[in-house]
Amino acid sequence: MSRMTYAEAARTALAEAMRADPRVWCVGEDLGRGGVFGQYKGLREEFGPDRVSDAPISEAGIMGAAFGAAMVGTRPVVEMRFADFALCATDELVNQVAKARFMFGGQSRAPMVIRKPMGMWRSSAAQHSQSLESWYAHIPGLVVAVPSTPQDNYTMMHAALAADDPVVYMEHKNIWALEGDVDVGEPYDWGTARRRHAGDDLTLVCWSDTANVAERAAATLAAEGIGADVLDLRTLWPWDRDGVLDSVARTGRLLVAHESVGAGGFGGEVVATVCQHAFDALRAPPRRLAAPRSLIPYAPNLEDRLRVTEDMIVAAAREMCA
Amino acid sequence: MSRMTYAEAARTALAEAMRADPRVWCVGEDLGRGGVFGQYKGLREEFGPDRVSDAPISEAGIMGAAFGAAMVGTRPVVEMRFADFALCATDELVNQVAKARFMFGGQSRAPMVIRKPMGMWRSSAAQHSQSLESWYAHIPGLVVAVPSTPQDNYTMMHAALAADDPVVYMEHKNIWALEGDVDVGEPYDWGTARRRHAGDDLTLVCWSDTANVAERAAATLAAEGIGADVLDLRTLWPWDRDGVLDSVARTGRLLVAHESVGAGGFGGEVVATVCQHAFDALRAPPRRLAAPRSLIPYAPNLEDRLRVTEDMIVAAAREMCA
Amino acid sequence: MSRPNYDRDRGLALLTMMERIRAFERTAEQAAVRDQLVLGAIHLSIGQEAVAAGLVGALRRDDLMVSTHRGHGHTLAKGADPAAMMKELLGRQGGCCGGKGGSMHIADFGVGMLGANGVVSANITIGAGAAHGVKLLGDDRIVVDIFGDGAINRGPFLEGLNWAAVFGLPVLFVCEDNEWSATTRTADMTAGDGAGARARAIGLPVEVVDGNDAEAVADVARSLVARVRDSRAPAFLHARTFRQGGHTYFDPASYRSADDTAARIASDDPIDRQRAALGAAGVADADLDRLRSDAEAEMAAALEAAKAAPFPDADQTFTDVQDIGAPEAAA
Amino acid sequence: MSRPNYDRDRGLALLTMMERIRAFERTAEQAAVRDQLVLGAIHLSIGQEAVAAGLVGALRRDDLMVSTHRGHGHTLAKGADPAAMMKELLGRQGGCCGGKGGSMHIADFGVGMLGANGVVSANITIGAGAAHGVKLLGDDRIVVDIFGDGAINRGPFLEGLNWAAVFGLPVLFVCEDNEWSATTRTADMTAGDGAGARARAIGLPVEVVDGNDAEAVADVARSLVARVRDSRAPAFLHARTFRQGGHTYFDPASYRSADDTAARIASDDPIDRQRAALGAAGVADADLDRLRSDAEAEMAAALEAAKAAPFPDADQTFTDVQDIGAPEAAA
Ligand SMILES: Cc1ncc(C[n+]2csc(CCOP(=O)(O)OP(=O)(O)O)c2C)c(N)n1
Ligand SMILES: Cc1ncc(C[n+]2csc(CCOP(=O)(O)OP(=O)(O)O)c2C)c(N)n1
Ligand SMILES: [Mg+2]
Ligand SMILES: [Mg+2]
Repeated sequence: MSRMTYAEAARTALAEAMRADPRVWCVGEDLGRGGVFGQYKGLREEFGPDRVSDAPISEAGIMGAAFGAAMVGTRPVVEMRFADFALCATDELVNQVAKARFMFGGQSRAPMVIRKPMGMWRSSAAQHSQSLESWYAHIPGLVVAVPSTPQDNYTMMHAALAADDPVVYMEHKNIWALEGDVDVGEPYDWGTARRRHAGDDLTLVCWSDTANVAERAAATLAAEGIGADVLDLRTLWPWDRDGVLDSVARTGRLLVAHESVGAGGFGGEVVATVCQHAFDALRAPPRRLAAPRSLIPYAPNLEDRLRVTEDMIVAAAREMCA
Repeated sequence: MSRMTYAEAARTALAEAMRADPRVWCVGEDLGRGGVFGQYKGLREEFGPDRVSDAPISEAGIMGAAFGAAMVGTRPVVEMRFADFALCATDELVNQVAKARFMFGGQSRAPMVIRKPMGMWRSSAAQHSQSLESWYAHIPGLVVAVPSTPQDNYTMMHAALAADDPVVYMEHKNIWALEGDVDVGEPYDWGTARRRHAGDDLTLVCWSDTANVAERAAATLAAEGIGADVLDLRTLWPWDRDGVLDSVARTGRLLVAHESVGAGGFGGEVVATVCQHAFDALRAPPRRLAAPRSLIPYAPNLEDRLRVTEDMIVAAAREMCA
Repeated sequence: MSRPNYDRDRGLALLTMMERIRAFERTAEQAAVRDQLVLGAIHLSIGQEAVAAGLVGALRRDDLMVSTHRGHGHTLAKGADPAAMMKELLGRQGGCCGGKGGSMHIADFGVGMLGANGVVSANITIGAGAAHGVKLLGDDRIVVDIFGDGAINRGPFLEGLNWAAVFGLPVLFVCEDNEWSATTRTADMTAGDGAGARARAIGLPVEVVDGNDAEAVADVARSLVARVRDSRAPAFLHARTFRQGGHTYFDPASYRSADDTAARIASDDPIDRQRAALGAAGVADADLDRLRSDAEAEMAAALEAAKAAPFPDADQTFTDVQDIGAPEAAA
Repeated sequence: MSRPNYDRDRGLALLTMMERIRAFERTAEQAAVRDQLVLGAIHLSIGQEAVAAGLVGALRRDDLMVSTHRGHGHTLAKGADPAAMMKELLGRQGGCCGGKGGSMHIADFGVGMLGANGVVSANITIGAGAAHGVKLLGDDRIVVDIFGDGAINRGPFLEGLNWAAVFGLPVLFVCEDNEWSATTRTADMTAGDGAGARARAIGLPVEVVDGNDAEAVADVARSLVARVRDSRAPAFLHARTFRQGGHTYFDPASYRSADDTAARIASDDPIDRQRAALGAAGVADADLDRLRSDAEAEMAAALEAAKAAPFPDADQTFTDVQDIGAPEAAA
């Protein structure tokens, strides 16, 4: 068990994988300096410039080139810097990386870890704050990881690096410095949620940094006698359908909370799936808490209007259990 | 009342709007020759090359340039040829067009009609068949139109051209030649569904070409005594929440059908919204029919495995009403 | 037309390959138009065969290639089996992509052909990346990265060339310039001095070649391939050719003068030119004719094999999507 | 440094604008570092002021501009009110974007400044498009489209320049080359002869200028702006300058030699150079100093005004999203 930040956890896993497998390499802007959030600090020194490669400001080039390099048998880690900039490489990710194996009839693979730091980060405004994880969950061929703790950022980074599929790996920018204990031996199965808090009154589904908010809300609720079963999905594809259905079968109530826009967001998938498959178990209408369908403003008080807070979760849970 | 194809209907509306407003112009590859599906046939001859402009193969350039031209007061119609290629202009659409008005504090507008022909079209395979309407519904700042009939392609094209917002306008490639009556005076309000078939037993929500499939299914169901209330949403944002909720309040059953991938698709939004807001009205678990989360293959028999068919809708409706 | 020290064997090999490409495409066109068996669009490279033949003759079998929607010729030249390709066009079992890709996604990784692409220009960065992979793996293969004249107006052209030059990658970029971008004359939508000038500005060495002269393409390819292999740095070839037919097999090309096209074909068909070169070098007409009839017979057989092949097992819709979280058939 | 027929008034105007830009940014930096009032990242153009000042002096007020994340100087030079800009940086009511955009999205459509951009290179096509709009509207404005040296490696550089040249659009592209792309030396990631060579290959006329010489920038801008306005065709300016500070205000730039930076600043600061030019032309030091203190006072007042301004009304989160289907506050 060691104590690490969220950023260190992923960096540690990456360094371990790079030591073990010479095919793993990283590419992105400013990686030589350790990456814009320090996620690659020290790796250039250990692995050299070929394996921790700077890149031109050229997101389409980065994604396309990494894909080509993946098809010939290397295992690239692609750094997109901010999830927002990854939109400059959408054709490459969605039309090429995600589709190649299928459309070439299984001749090729694209084992890539595509890092897209996501989420609101104080006053970064509309082009540096987006959470588009729901988009990638909708794209066949992609795995979508949204870790929320140092432990998961360690374990899941290892799993992503070991995977032969392209993994869209979205770390939340707000928690790079979050510290936690990391058990390097903890097993991991894709598509399993982590129970962040156990309870029998309501199932609270969440992911990414919202899982941290939800865990705090669950503590408050517990003090009031409301037991929240907090399931941090950790991945949106595959996602822990069975885990969620089991929990709802027990609690009879479903609340989904996520930072990204509610309309057309993956929360709808969770609610719809539960309603389709555990309809009779539901004792109250399910609810979602998510961002309104607006853009992310700069001024802090405006930005706050888009956040899903602990208070909002507590209030919704109270109402549902009333 | 005149008889038109789906393609002619939009072309007629566009020509009328161009006659009435000199600020409207069109830009895209091969428009001078009438567009790849003939949607612009004859317009070059009438309006000249500046207003029906060819473009380099340069989707990012087309979208970015049209956006700049919109900000100074013109009203571009942007042709993306296949919705798939629009992914080459994702930054331009999502980070620029959709956000400009908000992030510049209301100083600018982007009145643009962004045409993205969508959908499966026999054996066009993974890169020429996608339906990503759900993505755009998730992006604040965008209006999303998915017309399914000549009437709607006429009326909604006019509405889109009159709008001061960017409208992602997705015509279905499979129905360019679909004929129908068009009443040029038919009124239209954004965010209202069209009732394609009336019934009291089940609400069937659909859009784009699936609405045509659903209407046929409803006729079959009616013959068996099952009344399907078929609501063709026509737009995903805004969408006719109230219309759907009213219908479900009456029928107690909800089936959503769409061609695009089910996982993370807008069908989830519809089901989730209904379950949240009309929970007590539901007499059966809601259901979705949509594509499995796989890629679109070339071989016809493989492709067919992804389609939502009339039979599937009929069978699901029967089960739900049993 | 006759050259000093003319290499007859190479000349015959070039003609053979060109005849095979043309026969493949004429056969595919028949399968599409006459037999209605090709359901998706196909883009024929008739008139452009010298580029594929000349280029690929200079490559090793383990060298790599990426190509475009108009990639039948490249793929065949790289060594793919025409029957497997024809099955792919018909969407059948045994197609080189299992019937899942079709013409626009034709690929045969076994011969180093890493895929055609349905998105114009997208393969440019992908090919650079394949070369990046080769560099990291440390072997001496090279990549040939082929695209059309229309592709030079999209961003990946800039990003891919810059990438290859910055990282010193063994990739030969080839702009196969057939003058047309679908139904638009590329020159009308392209500013400046075109592909070569742009590549030069990004620091690449550039050669321009008459792409309808198979021997000339073979010569320049040999030298550029050697240069790329030795220098481990990119180079650029601008091959000028002409698309004899429409953009797709169902495009009548009514936007250009049929007379002009006919005149171009009559005077500058790469196969006619190569036959003339071989004739001048003393090869008998009958031998040349036999090359053609052999090619036609080979491709007719490929089509028969394709027709006889069954459609893929329908569950293939759900295979090779992904390992983790693979889809299930619809509920 | 003294020039024949030296235009003292223009020289003073250039210095005044440079002093104002620098004072604005130093004040903004203080507001960020000392007062912790600027919550988002700000990118300072200290050392690059001559480009903004020289360029914009050649424009009409109704001409248009698009810029980058490092756009304070351009915006101020175009005529924006520094108090409204400072309010924007502090996210306050009365900010030029109502506090919704912040530094990276600063814009003032009233003075033709159509926006900074948080996405590198994205403004290149947008500026070309604004010029396309101007062409369609038929008036005689021009657009100046400014971007950094790092931006020339993204696709929109190619697509935007080709667009402008193909359609004959009145846009002056300006590459403000400060040698750095965030923490990476741009030269290490850029192949070939750089911005100008690439632009030339796309058919644009290109000028290169010492971007730390305000007079030289003003001269070349005058001629290029006239050329663009008259010819209704694009042109390209490569302005060489130097980013004196870090990439953002919190970047210590430890990846480069502090000594080298100090030496560059000492020998090649555009404001020092302009002061020297004016001194050589006979302007008294006291007059020059007063320009500086006036600028500092102006910007201190702007900061005070910004501090005094309230935050926006919280419902602004839901305004100016869209007319059709506008969002409501969270349920
Ligand atoms: C990004 C993108 N835009 C548009 C298209 C549609 N399209 C297919 S081929 C083609 C013309 C391509 O011209 P060129 O690159 O010269 O290749 P050629 O067809 O002449 O071989 C176009 C516009 C596409 N496939 N991808
Ligand atoms: C598409 C994109 N990629 C990366 C970034 C992150 N980023 C912001 S500024 C910058 C450096 C830009 O360099 P340059 O264009 O030279 O402008 P400068 O900062 O030097 O003014 C980078 C990489 C971004 N904003 N957008
Ligand atoms: Mg071409
Ligand atoms: Mg720079």
